[in-house]
Amino acid sequence: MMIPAATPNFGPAAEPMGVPLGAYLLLSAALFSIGLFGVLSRRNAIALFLSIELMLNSANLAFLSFGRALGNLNGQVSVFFVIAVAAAEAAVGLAIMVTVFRTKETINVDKLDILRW
Amino acid sequence: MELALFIVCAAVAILFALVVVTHPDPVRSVLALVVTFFALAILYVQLAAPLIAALQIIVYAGAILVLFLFVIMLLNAGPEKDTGDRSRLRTIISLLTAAGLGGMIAARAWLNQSTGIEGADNPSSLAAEGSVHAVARVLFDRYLFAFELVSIVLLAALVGALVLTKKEPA
Amino acid sequence: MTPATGTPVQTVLLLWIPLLPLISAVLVGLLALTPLSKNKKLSTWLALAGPGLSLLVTARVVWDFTQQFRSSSPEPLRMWLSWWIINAGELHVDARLIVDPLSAVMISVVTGIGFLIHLYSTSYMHEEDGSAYARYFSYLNLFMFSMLVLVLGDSLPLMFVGWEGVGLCSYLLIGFYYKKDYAHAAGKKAFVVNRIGDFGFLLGMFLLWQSYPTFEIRYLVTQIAAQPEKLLQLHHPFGLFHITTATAAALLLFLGACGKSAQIPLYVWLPDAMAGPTPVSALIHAATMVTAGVYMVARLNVVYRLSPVAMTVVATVGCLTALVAATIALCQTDIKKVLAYSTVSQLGYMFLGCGAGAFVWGIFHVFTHAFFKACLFLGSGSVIHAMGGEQDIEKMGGLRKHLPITFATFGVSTLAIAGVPGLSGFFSKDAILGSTLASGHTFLFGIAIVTAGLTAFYMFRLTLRTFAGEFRGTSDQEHHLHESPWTMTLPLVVLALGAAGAGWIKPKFERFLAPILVEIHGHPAVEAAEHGSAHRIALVLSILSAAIGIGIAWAFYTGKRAGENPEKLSRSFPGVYAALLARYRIDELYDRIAVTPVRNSARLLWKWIDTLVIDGLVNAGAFLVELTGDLARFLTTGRVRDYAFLIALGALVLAVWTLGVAP
Amino acid sequence: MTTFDLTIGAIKAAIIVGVLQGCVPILVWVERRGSALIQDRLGPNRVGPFGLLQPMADALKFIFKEDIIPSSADKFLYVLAPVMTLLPALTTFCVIPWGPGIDVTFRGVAHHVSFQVADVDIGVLVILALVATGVYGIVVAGWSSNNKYSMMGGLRSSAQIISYELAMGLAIIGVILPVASLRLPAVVEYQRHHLWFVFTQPVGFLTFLIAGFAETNRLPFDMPEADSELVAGYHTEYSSMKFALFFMAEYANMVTSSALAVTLYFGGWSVPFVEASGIPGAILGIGAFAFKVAFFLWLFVWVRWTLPRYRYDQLMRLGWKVLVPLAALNLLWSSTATLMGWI
Repeated sequence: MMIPAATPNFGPAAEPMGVPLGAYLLLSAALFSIGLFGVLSRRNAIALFLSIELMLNSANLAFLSFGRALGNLNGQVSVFFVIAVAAAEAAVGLAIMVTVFRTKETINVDKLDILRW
Repeated sequence: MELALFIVCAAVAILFALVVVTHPDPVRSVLALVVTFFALAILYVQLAAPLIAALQIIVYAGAILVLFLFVIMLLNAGPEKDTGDRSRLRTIISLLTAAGLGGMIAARAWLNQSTGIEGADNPSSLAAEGSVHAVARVLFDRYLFAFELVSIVLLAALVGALVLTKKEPA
Repeated sequence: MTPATGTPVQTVLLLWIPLLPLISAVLVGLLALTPLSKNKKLSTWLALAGPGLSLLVTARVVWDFTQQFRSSSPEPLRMWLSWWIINAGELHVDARLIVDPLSAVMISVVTGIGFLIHLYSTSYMHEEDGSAYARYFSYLNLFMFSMLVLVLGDSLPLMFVGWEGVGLCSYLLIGFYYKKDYAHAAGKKAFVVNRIGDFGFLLGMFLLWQSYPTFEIRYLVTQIAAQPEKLLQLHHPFGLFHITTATAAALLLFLGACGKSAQIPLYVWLPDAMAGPTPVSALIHAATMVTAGVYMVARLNVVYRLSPVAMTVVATVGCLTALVAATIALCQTDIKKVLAYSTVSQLGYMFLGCGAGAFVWGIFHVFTHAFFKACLFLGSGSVIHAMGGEQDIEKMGGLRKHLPITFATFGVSTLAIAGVPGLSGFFSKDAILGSTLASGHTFLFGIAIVTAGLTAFYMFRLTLRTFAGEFRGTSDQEHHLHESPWTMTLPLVVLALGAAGAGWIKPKFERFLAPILVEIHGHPAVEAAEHGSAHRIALVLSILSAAIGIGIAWAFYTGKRAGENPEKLSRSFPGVYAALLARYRIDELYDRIAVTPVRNSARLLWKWIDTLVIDGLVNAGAFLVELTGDLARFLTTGRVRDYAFLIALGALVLAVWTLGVAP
Repeated sequence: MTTFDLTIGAIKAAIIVGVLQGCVPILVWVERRGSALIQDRLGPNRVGPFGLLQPMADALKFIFKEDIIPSSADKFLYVLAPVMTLLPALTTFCVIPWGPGIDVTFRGVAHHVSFQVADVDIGVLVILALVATGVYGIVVAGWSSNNKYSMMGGLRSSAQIISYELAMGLAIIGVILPVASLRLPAVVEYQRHHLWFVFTQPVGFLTFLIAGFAETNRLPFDMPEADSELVAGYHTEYSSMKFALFFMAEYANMVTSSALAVTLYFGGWSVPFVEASGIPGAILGIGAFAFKVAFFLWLFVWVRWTLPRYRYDQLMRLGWKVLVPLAALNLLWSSTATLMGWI
């Protein structure tokens, strides 16, 4: 018997986007700057990392919206890679953080400034 | 309909993003980020990228952020205590920088969106086959080498994390 | 012509002629670095393998070539080493090896005599310790390689590579006993003087390329033959004088030739070059390398023929060199020095021949001279060997009894160089003299005749002082006297035979070389000289002068009162004698006018320009960097966030900029 | 989509929630009676026949208990945590097909009603995603109640779930490969025409099952609440309805993962060698589905009361050094087989 056609199909919508590309880009820009602000203003290393993740995601959003607008899949593939790399980055970064905490008893990045003149 | 969805998700995303960067308690930041990611995931679906949306949840929300929580608990790193050296000036400067850069990017976006759309080769080509198949085809065909490289990167990260956190055998 | 199309086996063999010596050079050279070189047998075999095989290959190639030459129209063998091409802009240099009559003669001489001298060296250098022994042979093989490249190269650059290569090897070998000051001083002198010549060579090369954009000699020849006018256009440098391109190029190239072939004014290095081991003097500074200049002039005879001025210059310089060197040779007492000056003088003859338009005879003289001069040097080597390193002929004498073979061969070669009829020297020298007269250089002819006499005289003086009369050395030297082993005498004999007989192939030789050296709108002199009256006159006069020279020498240096007459003579002309003894103080002159000023200016540059200006600048730069570092380090606060902030700032600037430039 | 579809969807969602909630008391009873059976004692038998009404009593007890919020707790998160736990447990079910579906004509328009809330192209991924987010509730509970036992529980569960997701995902890929679609109905459909995957990929099934136990924090993997080590793990501080929510979440999870196991490896609602369509087909399918799920639920109970608890390090070793390699092996087999067309 035929497999029933999927009712609320999450697949790609054939019709052109109802939301202008610019809107997506603006959102991505906003997220990016928020993340940047976090990176610049937070002292807690973990918060720093979170902000970076946020920035990465804004980039992903931009990728996807461009890909959608141009109607090809390169955007999605790039995002795929970004996510993979982000995972690696988080793993290593957190590992570093744990080791740092073991030695210096803090994750306040302003306290970790022995690498100066 | 689509627009409404977009507006809601965007609002949620931005709101919780702000929470992420401002809330002193890292745990809450993480949770807020989870919410942001969910909102973004919905937008991804809207952008005809269900696979990426799923990955977003599985990998980001499901693995990376859980890892963050894990570390936070491991280090028992409570709310950021006000250690005195927080300068309002610094906050303002970073705010300005961030806003400026964001504004630049936004301006660029507006300037470019027309040209961005022009390059559109038929968007329906995505709809032709289930997007997972389509992505897979591109991923394992054109980007195969990059794919393999990424696998190496992940392996390296794995080993690196192990080595870093391994306690010295006393 | 690629190897593929150049089907005949010789074409492929061609590559091996230079390659084999190179291989053994490398092998022996590596051996010299290892303790393995303790075992001299190994080095010996390796060292002899290269030249020996190369000799065989050469024999094969030349033989086939002459056959094919006799039968059909002469088509030179070319091998295109496709794996080595300079290709920059308009400049295309295919590295081709070529065997035409000219290079055929040269490679025969080089490999033949080269091999003999290798053989000779095996016993001559036997006292050296293993490593030095290996080193010596490595150099010698390297020299053969370079020389072969020089003569086989079909393009000027390739020729130049060989040219420089032989220069290097001669430097290395002159300075072989580098622990002795005079040795490495001589080496340096040779190198520097040669550089001056090379400079001329390069300029001439470029000048030619300017008017005919090719470095391939054969294209050059054909193109010049096709449109000589290009070379004949007048230049008017600095409004001083008029000169044709041909003349300029020819003279510049001749400067190079002067450097390599030790002509006035650049001959001074050759006598000093005797600091090297005697076989080296024989091979490099008598038989092969020094003839490279002559070869080059002959190779490019087309250019020279186009410029009578250059021809005259060449002839004159050659002639004067012959005379001066001969006169200096008169009263040298160092056996090798005498031979050295005689070499210079003989080279002068060759250039005289070329200058007179008889390139054939120039090359022919190269050919014959190679035999007897190599023989003479090797003989002197054998003598020195026997005398335990003694080189002063005043301490010798009467060696006839002890070294019969050496004496015989030495004598034959002396007769040959003195131009005694029937021996090789006679034919070539006579031919040169004849064509000189025929080409109308009467004055030069006169000088040449005189020089011939002088040559006969000093050569006999040398021979008689060395072999005749009573032994004048110390007694233990006399004890030590002995004939050399066969490895040394065999080459002597072979070369002596060559010195005796090589002259008889004269007509064949001419016909063989004709297509290259005569054919192209041949110099009238050559044909005329063939049976003109000029030759008869030359014949008579040269024999006469030779006889006179020999006679005087005989009168002076034989019998009871040997050596007294020269005393009288020298006392009666003290100034002349002093001048000759001091070699006209040429070296001192050069030292005064060239070396000292250069050294002083160099010191000036060093003390002021270098230490003050340049070092000052460098240090200033370093200081600046340090300063900026000192300032910039305050940016490295060690805080991640500050770095992040800087990055963001940079990104912001970039964003603004892009927005500005590309809206 | 039309209002009809909307209403149908709503109805289906309601059914799901209802059924899941309804299962909980039954499961509680089964668990307690089953444990009694296994431990050779009577178990609850006072309230109602065979103690059938015992769960009701429990529910009442939960409702009337005092609702304590520790003073030092992070109130907001403390309250949020139970919800965060229950939500994914319920939602996961909505991509699982529990029947063949029927054709109905409504106002002259023919509709196909599938017995599944949302047939998503990426069903399997959705499941993985929701399972992944399920951990937050526990972690947050552990963190917010500000108690070291709770926190240990949270820590453990986060690590445990991340680790076992890996094995689970790999095992599931093994199933996806031959089907060549991420839609669960497709998986079921495939198994209707081929052997069930439990037969073709026993190793994969085993891995999946064990990982499922770990994901639902059931014995022998109930590290987060190991009552003998951490008093009651992440829900030590919880009481009354909040605790009840955790309780329900656990059982809902059990149901969901049993359903998933059935769908992926036991042919879902399909009955071998029986072809029926329309209403009877639907009834048959749903019946079969329910039966299989029931079996798995019993398996859960059975295992819980039979096997002892693992030590934490053993758990990790099992996850990383045994299950992941096994799953990878299975993946290798499955891909080869698919390529060769053996399965």
